[in-house]
Amino acid sequence: MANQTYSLAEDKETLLEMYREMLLARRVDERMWLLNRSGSIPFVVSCQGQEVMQVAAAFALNKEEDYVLPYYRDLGVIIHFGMTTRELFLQAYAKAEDPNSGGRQMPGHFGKKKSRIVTGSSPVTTQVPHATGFALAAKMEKKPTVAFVTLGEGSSNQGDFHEGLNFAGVHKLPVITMVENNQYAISVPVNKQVACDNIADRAIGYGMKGVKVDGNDPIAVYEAVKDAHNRAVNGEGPTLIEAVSYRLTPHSSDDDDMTYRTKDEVTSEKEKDGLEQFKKFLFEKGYLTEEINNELEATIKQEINEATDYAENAPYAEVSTIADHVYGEKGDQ
Amino acid sequence: MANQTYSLAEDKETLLEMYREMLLARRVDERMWLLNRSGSIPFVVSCQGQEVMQVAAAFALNKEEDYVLPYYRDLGVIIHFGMTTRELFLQAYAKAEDPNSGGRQMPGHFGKKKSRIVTGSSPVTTQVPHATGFALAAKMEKKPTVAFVTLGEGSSNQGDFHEGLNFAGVHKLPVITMVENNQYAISVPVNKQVACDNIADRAIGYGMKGVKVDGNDPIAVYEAVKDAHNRAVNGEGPTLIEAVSYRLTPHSSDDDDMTYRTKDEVTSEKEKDGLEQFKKFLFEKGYLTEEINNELEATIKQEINEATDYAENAPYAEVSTIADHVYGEKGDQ
Amino acid sequence: MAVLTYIQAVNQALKEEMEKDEKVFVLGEDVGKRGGVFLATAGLYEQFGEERVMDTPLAESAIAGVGIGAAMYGMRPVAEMQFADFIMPAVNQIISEAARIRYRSNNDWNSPITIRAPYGGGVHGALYHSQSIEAIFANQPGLKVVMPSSPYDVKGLLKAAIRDDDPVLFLEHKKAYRLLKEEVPEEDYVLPIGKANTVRDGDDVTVITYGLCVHFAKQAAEKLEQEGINTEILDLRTVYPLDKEAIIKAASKTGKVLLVTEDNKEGSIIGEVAAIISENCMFDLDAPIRRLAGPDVPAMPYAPTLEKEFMMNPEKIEQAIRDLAEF
Amino acid sequence: MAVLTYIQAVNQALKEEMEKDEKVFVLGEDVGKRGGVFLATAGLYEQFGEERVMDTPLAESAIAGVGIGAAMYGMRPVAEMQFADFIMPAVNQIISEAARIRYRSNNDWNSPITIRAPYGGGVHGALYHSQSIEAIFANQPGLKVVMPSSPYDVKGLLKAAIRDDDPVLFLEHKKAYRLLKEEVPEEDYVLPIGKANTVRDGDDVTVITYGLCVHFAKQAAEKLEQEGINTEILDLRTVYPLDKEAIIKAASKTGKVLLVTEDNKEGSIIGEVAAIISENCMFDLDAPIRRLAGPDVPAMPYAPTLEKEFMMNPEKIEQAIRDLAEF
Ligand SMILES: Cc1ncc(C[n+]2csc(CCOP(=O)(O)OP(=O)(O)O)c2C)c(N)n1
Ligand SMILES: Cc1ncc(C[n+]2csc(CCOP(=O)(O)OP(=O)(O)O)c2C)c(N)n1
Ligand SMILES: [Mg+2]
Ligand SMILES: [Mg+2]
Repeated sequence: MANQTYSLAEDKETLLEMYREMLLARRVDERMWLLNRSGSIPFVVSCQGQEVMQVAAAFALNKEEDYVLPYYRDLGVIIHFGMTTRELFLQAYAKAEDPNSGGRQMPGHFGKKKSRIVTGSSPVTTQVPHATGFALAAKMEKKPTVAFVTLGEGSSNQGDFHEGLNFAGVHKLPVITMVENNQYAISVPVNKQVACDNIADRAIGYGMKGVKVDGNDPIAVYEAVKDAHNRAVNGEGPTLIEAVSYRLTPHSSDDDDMTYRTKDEVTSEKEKDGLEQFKKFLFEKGYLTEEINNELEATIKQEINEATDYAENAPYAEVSTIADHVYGEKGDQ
Repeated sequence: MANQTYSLAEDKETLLEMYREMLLARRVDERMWLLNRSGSIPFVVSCQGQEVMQVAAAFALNKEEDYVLPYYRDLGVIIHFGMTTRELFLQAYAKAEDPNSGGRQMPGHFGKKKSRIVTGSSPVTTQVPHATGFALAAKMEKKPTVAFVTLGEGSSNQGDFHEGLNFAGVHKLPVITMVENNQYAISVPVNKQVACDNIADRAIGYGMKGVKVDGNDPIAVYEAVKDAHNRAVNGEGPTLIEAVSYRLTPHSSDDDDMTYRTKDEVTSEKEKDGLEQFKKFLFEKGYLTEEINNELEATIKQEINEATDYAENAPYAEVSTIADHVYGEKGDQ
Repeated sequence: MAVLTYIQAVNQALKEEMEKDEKVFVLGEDVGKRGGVFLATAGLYEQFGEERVMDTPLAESAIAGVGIGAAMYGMRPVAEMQFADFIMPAVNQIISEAARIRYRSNNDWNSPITIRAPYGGGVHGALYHSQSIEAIFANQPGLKVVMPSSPYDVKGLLKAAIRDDDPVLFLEHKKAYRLLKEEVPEEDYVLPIGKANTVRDGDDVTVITYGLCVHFAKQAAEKLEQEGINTEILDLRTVYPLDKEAIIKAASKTGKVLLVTEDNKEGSIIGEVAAIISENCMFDLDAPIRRLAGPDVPAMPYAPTLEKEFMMNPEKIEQAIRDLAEF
Repeated sequence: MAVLTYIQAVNQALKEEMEKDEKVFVLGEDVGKRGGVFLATAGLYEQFGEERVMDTPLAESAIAGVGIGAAMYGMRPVAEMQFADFIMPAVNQIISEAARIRYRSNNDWNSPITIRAPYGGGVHGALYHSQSIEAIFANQPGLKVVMPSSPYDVKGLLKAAIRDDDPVLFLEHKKAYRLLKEEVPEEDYVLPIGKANTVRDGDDVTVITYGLCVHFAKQAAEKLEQEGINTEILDLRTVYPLDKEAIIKAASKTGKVLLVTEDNKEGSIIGEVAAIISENCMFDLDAPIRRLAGPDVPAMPYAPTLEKEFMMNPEKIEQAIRDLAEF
């Protein structure tokens, strides 16, 4: 853990809340794999290995003013912004009550206006220009709003990354783009996705600040995002942040990662798991004890059990609703 | 003129041939404006202000092995690669004999397989991934071929620029991308197109070498391209070159640049005209004399007169050919 | 009432909507000082300033994508594609995003963006400045595609598009910009998106078309009237989703249907119009449905001879109507 | 003859063409070690090496655009779009470039690229892993769009596509990948692009369809045979440009036409099929043309109930044929 002067390292309450959200994300994700393997849900795409950067980044944002445009792994981001455990299982089970899409989209396609989470799709990187658009609108409306958008390192090769960041740079817009570099794009390692040493090196081409951080270090991530947030609200423009960790699971429940990487590689990376490191750090600091941790685990487990039961028993959308909301009607926004 | 150790500065023959091609490009372009203003041709898009970088770059390439993927202003590039003056007027007049498109495309949409000039379209920047494809194919075929592609600075904001250069970087392909920075994209000045100080700064994001040169300095441009060419054929991968000059004409014959820039700005930029500078340099060097120059101008004028007459009197494509070559037929390639 | 050209009607609709609602703003290439390459936004930069009349970097996917983001936030962006031909890099943002945002979020989010683009030929634009692109988009639920045929319609439909809570692709025929003039009311009015418009009554032959071809069809119909052939003309106005009722009614009325488009024939939107008719009122027809369209070549060539051969015109339509009348 | 699944036929065609012609190479996302997310390229990386089975960066416009460049050079690239839904960023390269290169250069250049993409639903893929995308492209002269309905057709048509001197968009139904199996000859053969195929003879009702729906139509036809209803089935095979002759012949034969697609109804390619029939053999029809298609919603939802409601199936087709037979 990089040694820090900033008080967050001393802020027990915040650190413990961060840990709780990371742990919740991890446990929710693990449960979904169980449900998938037991045949209850057809698909899961994971946050495992990225919870630390996601939650730490979200903590540096303003839940009342900012908008987040997450990608499919961002359980940590959306949990912090207000997606409930129950809602997460409702979307996993594709039930009518799911606030993300009413069961219309696959799991991992988040969106909930009430929580300032912008609806996302499957084609990667389309959210990057959207984030620029939110930032542009906020600037026009003179709001202290920042748009926070995430994507994977492979997705940073899409044209929309280039076009969206360039637009934000030219107009000095309050956008924070965080590339979650987990070192794989499905089977393709980062060195076959990009030839640059750092994704953050792309920032200079857009006239914006680029920062690379250890994604397993919550304090480093928090401070990088906080700094970017300050500059954004002060009209100093956008920032590109690259947070590096490792994808601990296969790409999704449809993937077999042993066809392109070794068990040894994965095991040795597991040892660097940011969540475990953070837990150790909290123990060392004396902020976390076995007792608190067990209690935390127990509460989370119960929360997940209840959410699973609720979602499992919730109804699907009526077949008669299939044609609803193609276009707006009187009374919609 | 940056003082140079490289012998090109002493290579009278080559320098004079370069000058001839630059002058030819300029005079052809000027004639097209006359023809447009007198109503003989509906459209012209200009090379004026960019002939120096275009011809100098083309001289650093290998006409027998390389492919060029020019954009609409590249008269200098294609003249060097073998587009004749007659062919240039045939395309301006959209006559059947035009090798670029048989009169199907607007002027400035170059292509001639025999001269290794790859067909181009109007949507900007699509040629960048094509160049990467030519380089990939050449590498697979173990040919010493380099793909040379050009575009404007505004066009460097298209997604295809990002995707094409990244692909070339990852696979270390023999591509040279030269951004002809003439400081305007129609009415939009470069500072509203990009927030970076140099387009060349984008190279690092693709793990390739980036070079910025004075586009009015033929020796500097020649050496930058030559160096990139050497590295390309030695398997050292792609290069991004930014060559800076100024667009001396309106964007095209349909544009009125006085709606967005001042006469003073244009006049003061005209004084830096690379062609004039190069001419002065050649006079100083004693390579060029009034006599040689007048003779050159006279020959070019006659060549242009003949080409204009020929093209003007040449037939349009038969109406019956409109549906030809939508798809290939037996006997085509 | 003042006489406005088609492009002046575009300009006036934008001006009035921007005055009326400060959430409306324009973004695109050269829309600022330059006023747009066709002057659609002339004077707006001076009146509303740089922030609401925004020159963007040269990147269509960003023009659409940034607009979609601003629209989701609550703004009313009007994005300009300099030429319809250059909308291609933005297809992913328009189809995958704008058209699906409301449906995929189960009505939680929406994206009220208007995307304007000049389409069509007859202006020496060659392959890439002449294309009809509606067929690419006229199969995407969630999107609306509007193609006005006159200055009056432009003003009323563009205002409706900007106020629409869903994404609208607004395609303006660039040859119509200066060719078409008519009286346009000063006052504010909107025309309904999704409804076709009968622009001429007749009982011999029904012509169903849209955009500039409506003008050509009218010219043809006037000439034929002297021969005693009375032509009904239905202007689709919105080419997606189509006004099925109006199409069925117009086709049934005369029993002889001519469908006209400037687009290539195969796969054009008039194929869908023919399908609707053949499903719903085939037995009311006295002649096979006739389609008049451009040849199936990529787009119109630059050479004037070839361009003329490709383009729709009143003579081609007149002949086709006569043939049908005599059937 | 070995029994192959639809995906095995794809794999075998690729393998044989790569063995036969070293200018053929594959590029796309995860096509290398991973063998493609559907295993279309399984074993090819091991057999032909990294250079000819190339994992590209995650960028579809580059996959298409680099492929087009290589094709212009003289190679025979086979580009894979991981899902048809993700072809959208490549639309500019496919439509503005691949489809126009031969025409715009007056036959000086051509671009023999094959672009493979898995389309279609019924696999819990939801809005963005289930779409039918053919309508977006089936209006672009210069491009060919092929949609095989069986393992036998896959092998013969994919080989033909790779050898074709023009760009071919090759759309494979991802639900068919493992669902459809049949005997496929070991030896080399090609099937003609641009020609439809009569897969069943009958004289009561004609079904015209393509892709996976051909399989559903066959199942429906077999059941109906027991009721004494004989169904003619025409498999379009190539949906652009269409085989007009075959369509006219098949429609005229029975006089009762059912057009089937999994795509949304309005703007789908069966609209063009209906238009061809209504122009050319309307008076041979004994019943209105009937179209059976998906609902006009952006794409199929994830919830199994809604997905089932959207998807085409044999029961829907059976009912529609019966209705027509009884008309
Ligand atoms: C435009 C597009 N192309 C392809 C895909 C299929 N796909 C889904 S995730 C993925 C890999 C993404 O890798 P990365 O950006 O590194 O994110 P990660 O999954 O590693 O977090 C691919 C190719 C897609 N969703 N969108
Ligand atoms: C994709 C696309 N969008 C818009 C246009 C219209 N257009 C033609 S040239 C041009 C400006 C290009 O500027 P730049 O790249 O700097 O090249 P320059 O003309 O200055 O040499 C524009 C916007 C186009 N041709 N293609
Ligand atoms: Mg990744
Ligand atoms: Mg420029």
